[in-house]
Amino acid sequence: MGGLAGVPAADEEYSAKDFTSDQEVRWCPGCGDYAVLAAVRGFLPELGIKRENTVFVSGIGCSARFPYYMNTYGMHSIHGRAPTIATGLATTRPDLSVWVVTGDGDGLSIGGNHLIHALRRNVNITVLLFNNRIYGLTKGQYSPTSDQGMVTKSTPAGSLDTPFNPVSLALGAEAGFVARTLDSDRAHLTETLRAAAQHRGSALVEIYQNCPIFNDGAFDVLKDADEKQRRLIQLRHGEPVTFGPEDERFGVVRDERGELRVAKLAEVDERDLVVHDAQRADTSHAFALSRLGGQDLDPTVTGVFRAVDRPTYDDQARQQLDEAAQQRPADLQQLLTGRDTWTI
Amino acid sequence: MGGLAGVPAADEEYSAKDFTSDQEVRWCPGCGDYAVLAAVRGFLPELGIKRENTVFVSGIGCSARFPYYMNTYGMHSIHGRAPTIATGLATTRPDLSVWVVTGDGDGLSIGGNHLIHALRRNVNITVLLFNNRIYGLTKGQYSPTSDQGMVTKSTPAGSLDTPFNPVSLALGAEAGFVARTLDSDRAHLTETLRAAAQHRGSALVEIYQNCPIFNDGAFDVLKDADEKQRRLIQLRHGEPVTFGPEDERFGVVRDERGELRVAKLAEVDERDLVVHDAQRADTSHAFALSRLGGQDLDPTVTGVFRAVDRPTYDDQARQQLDEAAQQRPADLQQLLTGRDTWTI
Amino acid sequence: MVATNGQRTESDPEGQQPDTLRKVNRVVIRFAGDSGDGMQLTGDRFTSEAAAFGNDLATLPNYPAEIRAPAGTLPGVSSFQLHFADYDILTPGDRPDVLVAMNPAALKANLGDLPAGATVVVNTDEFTKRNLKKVGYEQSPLETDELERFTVHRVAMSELTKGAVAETGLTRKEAERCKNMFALGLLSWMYHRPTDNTERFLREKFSGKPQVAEANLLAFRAGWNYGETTESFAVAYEVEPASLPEGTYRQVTGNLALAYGLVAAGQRSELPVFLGSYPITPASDVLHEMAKHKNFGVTTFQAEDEIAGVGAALGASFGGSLGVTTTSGPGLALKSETIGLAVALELPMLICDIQRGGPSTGLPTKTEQADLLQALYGRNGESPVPVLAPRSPADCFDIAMDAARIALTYRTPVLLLSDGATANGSEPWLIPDVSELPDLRVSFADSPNAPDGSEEFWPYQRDPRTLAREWAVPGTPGLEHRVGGLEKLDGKGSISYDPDNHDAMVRLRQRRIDGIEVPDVPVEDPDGDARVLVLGWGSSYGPIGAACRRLRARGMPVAQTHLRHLNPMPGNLGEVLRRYDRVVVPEMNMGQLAMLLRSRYLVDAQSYTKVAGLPFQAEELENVLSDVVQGVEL
Amino acid sequence: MVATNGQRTESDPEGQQPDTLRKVNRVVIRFAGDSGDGMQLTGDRFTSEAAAFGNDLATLPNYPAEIRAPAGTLPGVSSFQLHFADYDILTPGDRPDVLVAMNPAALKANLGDLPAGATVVVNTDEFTKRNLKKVGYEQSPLETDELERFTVHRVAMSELTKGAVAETGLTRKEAERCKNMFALGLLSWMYHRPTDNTERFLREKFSGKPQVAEANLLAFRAGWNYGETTESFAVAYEVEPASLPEGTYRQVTGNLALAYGLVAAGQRSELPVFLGSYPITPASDVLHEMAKHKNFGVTTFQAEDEIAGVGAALGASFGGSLGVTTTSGPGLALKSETIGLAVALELPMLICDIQRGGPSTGLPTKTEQADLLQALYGRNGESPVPVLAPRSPADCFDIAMDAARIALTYRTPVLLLSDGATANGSEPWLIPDVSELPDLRVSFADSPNAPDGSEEFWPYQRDPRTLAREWAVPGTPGLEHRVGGLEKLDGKGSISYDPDNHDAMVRLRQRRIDGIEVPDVPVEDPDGDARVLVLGWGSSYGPIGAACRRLRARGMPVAQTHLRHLNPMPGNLGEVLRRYDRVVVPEMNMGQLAMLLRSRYLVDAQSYTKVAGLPFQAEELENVLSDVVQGVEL
Ligand SMILES: Cc1ncc(C[n+]2csc(CCOP(=O)(O)OP(=O)(O)O)c2C)c(N)n1
Ligand SMILES: Cc1ncc(C[n+]2csc(CCOP(=O)(O)OP(=O)(O)O)c2C)c(N)n1
Ligand code: SF4
Ligand code: SF4
Ligand SMILES: [Mg+2]
Ligand SMILES: [Mg+2]
Repeated sequence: MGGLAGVPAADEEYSAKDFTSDQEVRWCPGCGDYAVLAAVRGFLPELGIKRENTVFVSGIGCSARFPYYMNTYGMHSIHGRAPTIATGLATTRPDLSVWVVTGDGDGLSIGGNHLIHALRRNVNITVLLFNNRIYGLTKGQYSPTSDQGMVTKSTPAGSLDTPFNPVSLALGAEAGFVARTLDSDRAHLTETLRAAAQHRGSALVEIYQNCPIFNDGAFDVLKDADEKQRRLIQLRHGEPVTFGPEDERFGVVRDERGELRVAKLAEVDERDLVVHDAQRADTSHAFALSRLGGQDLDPTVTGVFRAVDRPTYDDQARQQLDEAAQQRPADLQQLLTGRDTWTI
Repeated sequence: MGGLAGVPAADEEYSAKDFTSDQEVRWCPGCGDYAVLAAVRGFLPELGIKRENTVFVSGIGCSARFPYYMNTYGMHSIHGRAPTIATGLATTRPDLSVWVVTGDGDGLSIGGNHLIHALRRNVNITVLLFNNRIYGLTKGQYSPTSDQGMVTKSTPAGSLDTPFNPVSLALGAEAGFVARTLDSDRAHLTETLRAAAQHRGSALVEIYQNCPIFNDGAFDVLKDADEKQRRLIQLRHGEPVTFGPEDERFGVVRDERGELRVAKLAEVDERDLVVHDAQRADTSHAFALSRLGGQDLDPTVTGVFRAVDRPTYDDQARQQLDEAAQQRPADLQQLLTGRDTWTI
Repeated sequence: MVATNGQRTESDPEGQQPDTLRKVNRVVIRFAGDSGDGMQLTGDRFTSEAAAFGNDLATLPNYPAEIRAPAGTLPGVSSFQLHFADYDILTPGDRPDVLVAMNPAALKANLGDLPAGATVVVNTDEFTKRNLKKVGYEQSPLETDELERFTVHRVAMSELTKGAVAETGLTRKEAERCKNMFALGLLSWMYHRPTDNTERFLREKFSGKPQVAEANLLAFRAGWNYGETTESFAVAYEVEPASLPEGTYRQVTGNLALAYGLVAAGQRSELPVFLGSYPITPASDVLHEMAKHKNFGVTTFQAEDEIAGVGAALGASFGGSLGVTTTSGPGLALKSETIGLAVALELPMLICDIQRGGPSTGLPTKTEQADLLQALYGRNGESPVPVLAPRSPADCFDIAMDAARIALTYRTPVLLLSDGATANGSEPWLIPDVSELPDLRVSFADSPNAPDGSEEFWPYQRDPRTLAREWAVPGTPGLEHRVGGLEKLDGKGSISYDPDNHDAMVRLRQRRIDGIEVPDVPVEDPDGDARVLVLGWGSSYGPIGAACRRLRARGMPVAQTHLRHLNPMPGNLGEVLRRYDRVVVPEMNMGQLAMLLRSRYLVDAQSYTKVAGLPFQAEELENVLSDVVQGVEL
Repeated sequence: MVATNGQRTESDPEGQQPDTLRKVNRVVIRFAGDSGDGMQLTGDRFTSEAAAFGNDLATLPNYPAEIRAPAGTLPGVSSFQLHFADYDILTPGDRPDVLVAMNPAALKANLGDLPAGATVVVNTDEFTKRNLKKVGYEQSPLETDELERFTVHRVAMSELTKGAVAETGLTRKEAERCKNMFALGLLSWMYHRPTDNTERFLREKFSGKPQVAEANLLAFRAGWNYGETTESFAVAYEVEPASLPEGTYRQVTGNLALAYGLVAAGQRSELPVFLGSYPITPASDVLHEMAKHKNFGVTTFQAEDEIAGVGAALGASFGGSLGVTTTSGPGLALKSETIGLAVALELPMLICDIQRGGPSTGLPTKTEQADLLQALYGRNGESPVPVLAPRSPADCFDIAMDAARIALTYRTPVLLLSDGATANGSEPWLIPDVSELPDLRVSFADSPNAPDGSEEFWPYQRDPRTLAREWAVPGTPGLEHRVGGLEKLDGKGSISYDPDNHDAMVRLRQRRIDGIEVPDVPVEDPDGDARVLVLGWGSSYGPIGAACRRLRARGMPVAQTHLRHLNPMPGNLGEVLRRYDRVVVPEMNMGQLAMLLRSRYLVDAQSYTKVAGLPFQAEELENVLSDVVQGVEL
């Protein structure tokens, strides 16, 4: 069953414009959020579901303004809590396509617990995590994904803690679908969103997003044509994991100790290359890929790490309701009366 | 630097009795918490640190009563928040050995976010997670580690969500030290606590604990002599991962796809056995071990999954203070006066 | 029986005649034992028997915060008090006429509450040296004169039980666990109770374990027979059925009635009910109960914490369900930010707080009324919400329905304040006729509503009478809109930082809540000559009412009124308050309602407060009030 | 200059004489532009100049919630208002005498606040068709009669700036970004400001980018020279230094003063300070500032959320630090459960809430006073905490010190309520002599204290005067003990479910807070003949004071008093309130303090409320109060 099963099909063809609300977009010039917004607006029509059955729920942060700009139903809720609201909505409304928009602070700092529980619970929602590695809206404090040692308003002597790797965290939290993509690569972003939307269950899409004001250039190495080729791995299900420029291809192999590492393609046996399988039941494979280069973006693994189906929380919850209704009619008078009564 | 560096050494030899407070222990008869309490009381003297420099902080739950029974400093705080309190305490007091006692509800449900952040941040605290796979104190609702389908007070038709694997979750959250042990195996419990106490940084010890009242026998297969031999893996750093009864030994090997699996020792080449290395920088190894048998306890991996040193949050925070103090004297008058003044 | 508390037996006004079956009007029994002794179940069964017999009744369970404190210790004592009568009573009773003490700890912990002349039934088998020592008895109180003011029945319950169930082949330990049924049997005989229900109950409860069922039945009957045959119990008592209003009754606890009210609200509004909750004493049972009623379209969601519970409920409300969340004080604190969001979103939602002893973790299994101000003000900014409180266990049903009415009509989160005593206490409930329950149906917006004819949908366009905004649920074509926690332009609903709009919206939200229709408060002043008014809210209704009855019986006029709506307050309240020379407000807090009344009506309302984790006793209020009444009469 | 608001220029009482340098007593300037135009910096620099010159001053920044809303739009307008004078002033001014408008949006958004006769300086280069259209101007207001009531100076600031800095070789875009310094230069000339500080500041700020530093300096000087040389600016003004009390002054914002107060409290108590916080507007700057002072033993911890922030602070307090947490309303809501724990633990801790517009996310960058009742009551159970509020930016320092005194002396969490206007506003501060600051040293317990001579340590043993319990920090031999959120036995501190103990403990916690020593409240009633008292709290001090001055200047007697201690209230307050015929309580909420006063003192205090996200204007309060004063005179 796909992620959108149960959502009514559109009876018209939408364009990006149909998903554009009348609200003026208020991000800073050059903010990566614009690119994601454009990609989402452009991609939603292809899902072929009714616009009115689409809902965006966000927390608080720059990225959390997202729902205002979408001509769908939406809620700009409170900091960190969007997954909880989406859970209640998705559980009671199988006919909706429910999206959560969150940031690295919103989703991983204050909202970390809701995120990991939503993933483990496997509610049919798609979470877009805009990771700019900084608190944008509150003007530049470090976030749980900021580089260690980063000097920010709240860490003038440098931050101290090890950042989360959102993909690893999600996998450790039993997520069924985890992917990573980039604000600046519209095609890859769209492709990744497509896969996420098709997945039934909780899906996490980490989007590296540039904040030109408070953390400019955090992902510049992935935008520079040369560097990008040297660093960017795009996972493809069923294919060996290779990357790099034409003249110097790399591949991912497993070393003697069982760890993944990057090697020059020329120097390894093709048969030793790790073949990506997003559907493996054992999360270890996806996890190992998530550890290949991390905070330093060298390399940067993108694409769908894991896409494994299992029954969703909301489908099962509704099924329990249906079964109960079949077994016992909803006779309120009988319920209230119960069995031990007396009459005066 | 060991976990206890900075904590003053005891000038007397303690016994378990010295760590026993005058409070009557109030768990149900047969509760696994008794065994853990006895083990901790018995083990603390060997650390050789001053009793008064030991602090236990807990949240709320049956297990959270732990501090009352220890003749040390202690705080029985509120539900889920013990790691936050311990963080403030450990950061300001390098001379204390700070322990957190939590449950599968306290630490993974309401307190999940604090736990993963404490682990990533690497504050020098040791977290004992009493996992009885149930809410004890509130009388038997399912917890984030309960079996799927479990019928409890709050899930009369069976629970729906996938449980967390606390070890996987911790590893996904960048934990430097993660271990698992059993309430009923005093020797292993003690050994594991010893390793955790020696580790400098956040350490998580998951303890499988029986709740005879609301989830009796959850870990019985690990207590039955035969079953235990068949299922229980005790990781040892530097040794190949093998287990099983004398007459039918098993070993963990890596299959063609790179996944770990259990094989009959007789049927594999000894050289193909996975050798445990708790100190690997790449978390993938420990993570893969954590996926070997999970909720079904078949097999059950115990021992220290990962023990990797990295600078702790609190050491670095104090260092920043020291450095600042060396660079700039604490001249309050100068601070208040600042540079732009005028006199009337 | 020496009747207590001014109640006299009917057939034996002086309490002398040594009869075999004697009629009494009311009895208070307390079963007390170790947490592991099954006292709650025993009390519950006896309650069912009394209910089935047609008595009016009220109950008060009392148990420790530990799941099972060490056996035989004072902190491990669990008790269940039951008051049943042949007339309508108001409280679970101040002081037990009969105490069943299953061990020395139970005796010691409860002795202080007994009036002289009370009956004490003890399980002598547990009065061992070891057990006596555990609670600090040097010598057995059964052997000293400590109990001389009471009628004491010494029964070797453990041994008798073991003997009675020997034939079932249970182990001694298992056999002994049936001793609570022995006690129940004995008391059932003493009070002439019908036993069929209990026998049926035991068979069903242990239907999977016939051996255990049999043993419990045998123990129960052995207890009954023990009363019937031994010399020591010369007298049995009878409490006739009460003459309550006509109709069919059942017994309900507050939490059960609350759950039923929520289910009924869903049925009568024709909306799915979504309960997002996180377990916490004493609210968890509402979640447990609701989880059983999936066939009524009730979804229950045990969230990862309280914030997620209320968040999910709000999400469900946004989607067109009746979102509900249940909790106790510490959980309400955690939910406060999200309730503030619900205020800004103007969506219906019910938040039920079953209050317990505070502050902080406090006394989790005890009762208190100290969350009123938290309910009213525990959020950032001006965020008014309606607040209601049931006055008794059965009233929880009506309050839940009324809370749903307000939430749905006015599109607002509503706070319902129950408490531990109401939640776990029980009383007979006149089962309502479902067809006569209020109609709570709502209509969702289905078309554009912009007053400027623009064919837009304006989510903050309001009903001029209720000031409620339109509820347009996702999936409705053409009404796509966004809501959020930032201040919004009235009508249009877009984000607005305009100062005047903000001021207007703050006042509008206040006006909407202030304008909620709530019934006038009735005053009970039978002779119309009272100069003192007693006003309470929540679970103090029973003891206040009982105290007033006692005063009136003593010829002292006193008026009583009780608030079920705390916000907004009934329209006639100011006038009512000003009618009296003195207003006394008993509360199980430091005077929270009194503060509100004083501020709003500038009336010198006087607090009487007790914050001891226990309900008021009728007797203590009688004393307090009689002093006040005598004071004004001077 | 046409002076406004009843203030007349000294040298030119009728405002006619066309001088070249004219003296005025006070000026209100508002710099307004796009969020990207650097208006906050510009205002800040001008403020520094005024401060350095010795004027009294007060400021009011105002900026949008978006980091950077779309350029040129109304929501993107950012402004900074500054009031400076040659006497002690109380507010940032109601209405600007001068508006600097960097684009059409800035003009449109602020025009409504200008009094007739005000001066408007516009950057004509931004009045393009496109920009005009963005804000809905059909025709340029510079070409219509829309501005005819004002003196308008049209300056091509962008072009002039670009020309001035051309030599630096910056790109046109970079060059244009210096136009705010051009504006600053022009205004500095107009008001005869010293420029050294600004020049030094610019060199330091851009020390890493000498080209940019040079460009900004050139622009600044170009602005100055433009004033000096062009015909259109015929007049410059002078505001003489104010005659404030003698001493050395500096300028502080409320958040800076608060941070300094916390650092000073650590120094004077000789305790390490631990700030556990989570960023939130408008509190984040306190965290940022504190993070700079590690050399004072200040640890700052940016936690994963508000709950972790306060939890860590409490943990640090348990360990013997001065635990502090800073937040705004939504964060306070989240912290409430943990504050309740701190109440139960009786440990010192400071919780600073910088209030902002609510409910929910509300108006995050605007000011409000609507968290008072949340601060007092936003926790489960009876959990009293002291509450203090600064009355102005500089007062934050003293309030922080006093809050620390209370927390440390009485072993209690203390709530400090600042607000957005206080936090971001600034004023001159008479720098205190550190050696005269209060001594806040505490002594930790170091030996057994059991009154029964048992050589035990009883953590809840109390100081008979303050009722504070002993503070024994981990690491102290022999005093090992456990604390927690469950109710505990007074003295001994072990868990206690005893009803009487609970009641006693609830009352004891209340009595401890009620007994905190706070100074009597002073009343300002210069002639002693007032019949109306105005009472406020927090940041309304300035406008209330200014309004009172105006009334008195009009011969209308009015008394003013201001609460800095909200809980407990000053001992003389009841007596003060009863002295007057009328009590008026202006608040930026729906009447929260008024409610408390009415309830506590049964005084018919009247609310005047405004909840618009902006401070009161002196003028509006003048009108309100003059009506009241006239009313009582009748
Ligand atoms: C309860 C609460 N705490 C704090 C805040 C302040 N706040 C708003 S957004 C934010 C962090 C934003 O960071 P992120 O989620 O990374 O979003 P970004 O702005 O970078 O897109 C914070 C701390 C708040 N609004 N509410
Ligand atoms: C804020 C809050 N929410 C809920 C509770 C109720 N509560 C107490 S302990 C607990 C769960 C206990 O489960 P666990 O952590 O697994 O501990 P155990 O009792 O099993 O040892 C809950 C829900 C509470 N005390 N406080
Ligand atoms: S602050 Fe950063 S993330 Fe926020 S809108 Fe501006 S550029 Fe984007
Ligand atoms: S309920 Fe379970 S976990 Fe709690 S004390 Fe009893 S046996 Fe132990
Ligand atoms: Mg971010
Ligand atoms: Mg548990």
